[in-house]
Amino acid sequence: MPWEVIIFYLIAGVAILSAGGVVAARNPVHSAVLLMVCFIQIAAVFVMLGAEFLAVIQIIVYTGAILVLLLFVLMLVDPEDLPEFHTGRPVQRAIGALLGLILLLEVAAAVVTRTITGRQGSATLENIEAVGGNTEALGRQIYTEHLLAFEIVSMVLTIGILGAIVLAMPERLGVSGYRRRDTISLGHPRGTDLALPATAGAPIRATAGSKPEPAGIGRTLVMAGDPDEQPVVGGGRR
Amino acid sequence: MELTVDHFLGLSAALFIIGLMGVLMRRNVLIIFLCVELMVAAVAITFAAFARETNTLDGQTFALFAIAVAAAEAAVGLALILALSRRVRSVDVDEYRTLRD
Amino acid sequence: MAEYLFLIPLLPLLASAFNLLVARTAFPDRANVVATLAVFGSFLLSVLVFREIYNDEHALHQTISTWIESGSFSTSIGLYADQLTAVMLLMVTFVSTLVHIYASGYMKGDPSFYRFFSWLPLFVFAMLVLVMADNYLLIFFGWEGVGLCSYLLIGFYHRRRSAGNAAKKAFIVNRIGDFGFGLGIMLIFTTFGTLSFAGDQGVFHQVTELGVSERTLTWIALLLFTGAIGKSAQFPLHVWLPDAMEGPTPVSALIHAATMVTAGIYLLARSSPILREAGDAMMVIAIVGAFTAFLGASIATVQNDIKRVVAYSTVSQLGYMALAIGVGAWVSAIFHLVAHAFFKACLFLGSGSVIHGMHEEQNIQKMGGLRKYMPITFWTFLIASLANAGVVPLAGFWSKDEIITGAWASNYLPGLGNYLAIFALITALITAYYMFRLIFLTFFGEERFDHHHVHPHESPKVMTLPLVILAAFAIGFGALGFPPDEGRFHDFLNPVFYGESHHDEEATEVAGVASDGSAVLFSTAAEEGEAGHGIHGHPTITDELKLNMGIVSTVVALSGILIAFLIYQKKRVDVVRFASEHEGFYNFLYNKWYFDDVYDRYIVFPLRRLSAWLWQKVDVGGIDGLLLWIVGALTWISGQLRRLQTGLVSNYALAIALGMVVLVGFYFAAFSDLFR
Amino acid sequence: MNDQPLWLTFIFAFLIMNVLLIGMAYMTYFERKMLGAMQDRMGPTRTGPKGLLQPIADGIKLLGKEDLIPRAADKWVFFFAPLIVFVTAIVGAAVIPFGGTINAFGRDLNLYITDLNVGALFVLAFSSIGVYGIILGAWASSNRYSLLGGLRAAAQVVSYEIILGLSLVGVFMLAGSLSLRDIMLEQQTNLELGPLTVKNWFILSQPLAFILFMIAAVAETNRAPFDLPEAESELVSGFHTEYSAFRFSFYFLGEYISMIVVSLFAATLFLGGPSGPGSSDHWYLGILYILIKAIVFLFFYIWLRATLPRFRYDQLMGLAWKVLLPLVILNIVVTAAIRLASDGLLF
Repeated sequence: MPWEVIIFYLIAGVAILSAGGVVAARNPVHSAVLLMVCFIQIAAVFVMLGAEFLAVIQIIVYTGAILVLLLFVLMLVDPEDLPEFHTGRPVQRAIGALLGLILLLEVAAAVVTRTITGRQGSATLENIEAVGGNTEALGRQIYTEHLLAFEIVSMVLTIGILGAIVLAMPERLGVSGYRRRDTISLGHPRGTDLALPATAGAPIRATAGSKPEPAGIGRTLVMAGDPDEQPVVGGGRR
Repeated sequence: MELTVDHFLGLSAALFIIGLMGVLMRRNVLIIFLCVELMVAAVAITFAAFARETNTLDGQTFALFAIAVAAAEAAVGLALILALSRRVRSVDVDEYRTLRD
Repeated sequence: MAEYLFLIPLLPLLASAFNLLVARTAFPDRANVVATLAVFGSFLLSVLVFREIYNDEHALHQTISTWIESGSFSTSIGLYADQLTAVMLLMVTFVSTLVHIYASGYMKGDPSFYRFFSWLPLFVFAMLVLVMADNYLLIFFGWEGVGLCSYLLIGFYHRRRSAGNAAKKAFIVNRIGDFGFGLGIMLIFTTFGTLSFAGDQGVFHQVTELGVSERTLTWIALLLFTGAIGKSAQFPLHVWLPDAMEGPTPVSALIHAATMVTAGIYLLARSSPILREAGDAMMVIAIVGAFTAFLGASIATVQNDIKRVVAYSTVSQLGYMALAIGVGAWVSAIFHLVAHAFFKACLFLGSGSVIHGMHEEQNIQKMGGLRKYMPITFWTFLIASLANAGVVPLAGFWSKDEIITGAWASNYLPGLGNYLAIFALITALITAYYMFRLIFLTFFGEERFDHHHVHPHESPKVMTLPLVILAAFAIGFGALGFPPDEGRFHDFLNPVFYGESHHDEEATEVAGVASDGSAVLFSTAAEEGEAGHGIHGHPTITDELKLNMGIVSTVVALSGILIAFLIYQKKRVDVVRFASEHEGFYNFLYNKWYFDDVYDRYIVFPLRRLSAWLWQKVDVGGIDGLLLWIVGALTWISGQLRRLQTGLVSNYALAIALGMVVLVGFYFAAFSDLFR
Repeated sequence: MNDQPLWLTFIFAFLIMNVLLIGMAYMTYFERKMLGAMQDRMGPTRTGPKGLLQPIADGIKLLGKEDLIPRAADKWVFFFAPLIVFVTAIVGAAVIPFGGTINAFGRDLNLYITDLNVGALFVLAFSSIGVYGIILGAWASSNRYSLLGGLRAAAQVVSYEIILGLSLVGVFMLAGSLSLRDIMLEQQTNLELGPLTVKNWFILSQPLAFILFMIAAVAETNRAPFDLPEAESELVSGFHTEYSAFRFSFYFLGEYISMIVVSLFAATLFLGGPSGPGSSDHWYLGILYILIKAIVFLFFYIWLRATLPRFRYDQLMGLAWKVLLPLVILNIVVTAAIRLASDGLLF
């Protein structure tokens, strides 16, 4: 077995395992980390396919931007609201798994039985090397044949940015005199009185020292009064 | 045994279907989002694989555009999730039922 | 000149558009100037056209553009002017100019002055298109155009309910005729593959050269005659014309006496090559025409509305024209048409002048002795009446006499021609009688109007001038037709109908009638002598017959006048008592032979019942019910489908995935080799 | 291009890594000495002559301390987060060229580990992965201050990475390549400036890009005045509050190594890398030059730290999005226009 096949199987194995982990992990942050691993493997696959530029872009965009943003959002939302993997909807999950399996079979059959038709292009490795590498060749391709698509993608990105800003803006921020509270600081939503759990209605005016830690709960941060009555932050166990 | 395109297609299919199952089986909207991204990336592998097989760069171009569009989608999607979780105070997709009827 | 033909209809159209768009706000009280000038311009151009045709005997033809092109069907907008067109052009534009001048005075002060002078040139435009068209579709365009303008102008006083009803009646009755005309056009197209009648590929050329089955031609002729029945107010569609008198009097003069109603006669004359081959259709036309003439005249004897009398007279005279067409006296028909245009326009304008002078009074029973109040009106009216009655040597005599002679000489069936001629003579008697009944009641005798409220006066010069001119033509026009059948008018028009030129044997390719074919027909007909004429050729008429007929008809006309004189001037008969003694007969005539009642009862009423039934049962019950049922079903189905929308994103995702699986599976089943 | 045997590359990579580690160690010494000088004090003096052994003592101390893990921490993530920072920082050095191919010991030797045709982006890619170390470590600590530090790091890095990447676009356009070696070689050509003939260093043609790059690089490495993720006065110690002993040292290493790598990167991109008087004849002079240039940048880092107060958070983000981003796009547009004009494609 040649080296590259072994390497491919290594990469593919890690990718599939980490992808499975993404689905199976209970903690969304673990999912995100595993997805990062998976994406790096995919980047490696791109390198094996001779698409170095794609690989780097995959890392910069997916891993460096999208996933970071996702982690960011993940840390902004209430970790206690994260639903359990094993709760509810058994029928839905069974059907999902079944559909996945059927589709896997179908696609496997497609891959096995497929034949490629159509003309071979001219972008062989030698030709690509001649114009100065993958990046250069891809650039020529994009800025000549696919220029319109490229411009459209740029429009899509611009609109996406605007949409994201509008959507993520606190609803009352546009109103003059509105004090900004739900932002990233000590006053982020986990820390404001808006985010108090319903059970915490009674004022817990206790200090860290006077409140005994319940058994089985890790380091609990209990601060005096508002806005820090939320005991667990970050990756702590519940 | 040689490294053929079928290997890459198989990997792509596997990742895609794992992502699909994640979308179908998980309830956390963030994980669903992650799985969607995984599916997009898996499709990008297919594009790149076919690009190599047919000696064209169109597949890579498509993959590039797919990544770009996925970035836009991620921005909007995450903003949506943020707005939703701010309103519903949950990331459970089953809680987002305002689309019903 | 051919390249300027388009200007003739264009000028009135521009005037109409100008009045509608500009004059309406800029100078609504001076709209008549633009319209009159434009129509007068058309008249001058028509004179030029006439002169050129008179000198050259060549038809003028101008193709402006392609109108419709669809498959093998192709129609152009083309203008065509031969001798017949030239005569019509002159007549139409001349009378129109006079009516415009007259209306400038008559309509003065009307709040919708500009509107009147927008529709009137528009009518002239449509009429000119009608007479100048080089194909049947364009004729139809003009045909509908004059119909529309007629509708607009009859209903000019649209606040008056009767005017609106009259307009609708005219429009709807005309539509029946137009339907036949439309069918005729279609039949022409399917038969000949073209609608253009002029030129080497034209309809007439095909008729004379190639020969088409007589049966088809008969149908075409009858369908075209259906159109003429509607437009020219022949029995049984004559009912609209008297009602059309609701419009302003100049409109009646122009549209419902001189021009539009003659469009049907023009159409028949224009289609003479078809009609000549159409056999029995000609007979039908002749009979219908004779009957219409008698019908109109009989009703006119008892009417009391001055305009109505004239209107029924018009119906009657149109019947004469149709009779002339039917017996193959083409030139006589056109001759009578033009002569009639002059004296009937004069009559209408004169009655308008009377009405104007009598403060909108139209009932002749409330007039009398007007002679001394409005002398010009009286004299012109008298002259026109004499012409209408057919008294020597006025225009009406010559034209009518020719028609009667032609009818006598025709022989479709043994003796029918003679019967038709006698019938026409009786009608002439009645005509003379009712015309002079009108004269005596209006201008002679005691003054029956209310002197306190009505002060009869002569109309202004702008109104009397056209009267004088028209009266002059009513006197002098007959000279063109002397001697009968061989006058200058006949010389000029004969090439159109008989393909024979008195000036030049070469110049006979007019109106699509090839010289040789018709010439042969004509010559054979001529060689056959007195017996061998008929529908296929110009009836051969001896001078002796002409003289006899002239004497007879003169005697008849004078007798009619005498009867009227005895009854209404000398009071030898008590008309009131006579009417009450013959009440049934009187009412029969007074109520116009009960045509309107019969139509109301047996056509309009059942149609209304049917419409109501369709509305209540079919539309509300059937169609709406079906729709409501569909709506209900859809609502129910939607209600069921609504349950699919759980609002759970996962379910939607599941559906998408299911669709994906099914699609891929379908691909395998349908397109791949996996299962083969 | 790269025809030398793999083991030689391994040896070279090993050398580079050790140089980086030692350089990092003495970077701390350098920093403390400089800070001391600027603040009119001595800095480390006790350990070894002039305190030269101080970094080694520190290292031994850190390795010897107790490895504390909070009970509430997410252990696996807590373990791996510092490694991510360290590894990604070091990997960036793989594409930095220290010179061309030389002939020594009877062989052709490449003075770079690898020459990727996307080398510059490779550095950016790995620096963007580096932020995971911070954000995950912060999250795994289960500490509010750490989490806030992590969030700040995430936002800051994502924002400034855009500036960093875009500021290089002008350089890419001028060099016509993403390969760092090509960029280096491009800067060894001569540039005619009237009577003056200078090396075509991109700092001359891209001054604005250079300034922007420096600002973004400081933010990217979380150094003062952009060190909000670890702002002592607000967040105790930010994302590594809960870290101690050798796990903390990985963060420490990572930060300083990334500083060194970024400095080398900047020297390569803007200051001609190893180019300098006589460097085309003597390869060791080239290495010397690039190290000197990097040290200049490192001094600049320390200088900034000693001089400037920390930004407020909204100022930091505002600077990135409202000032730097328009400037960097302007730079791209102007560069592209000039490039097109010089090719005669504009107007």
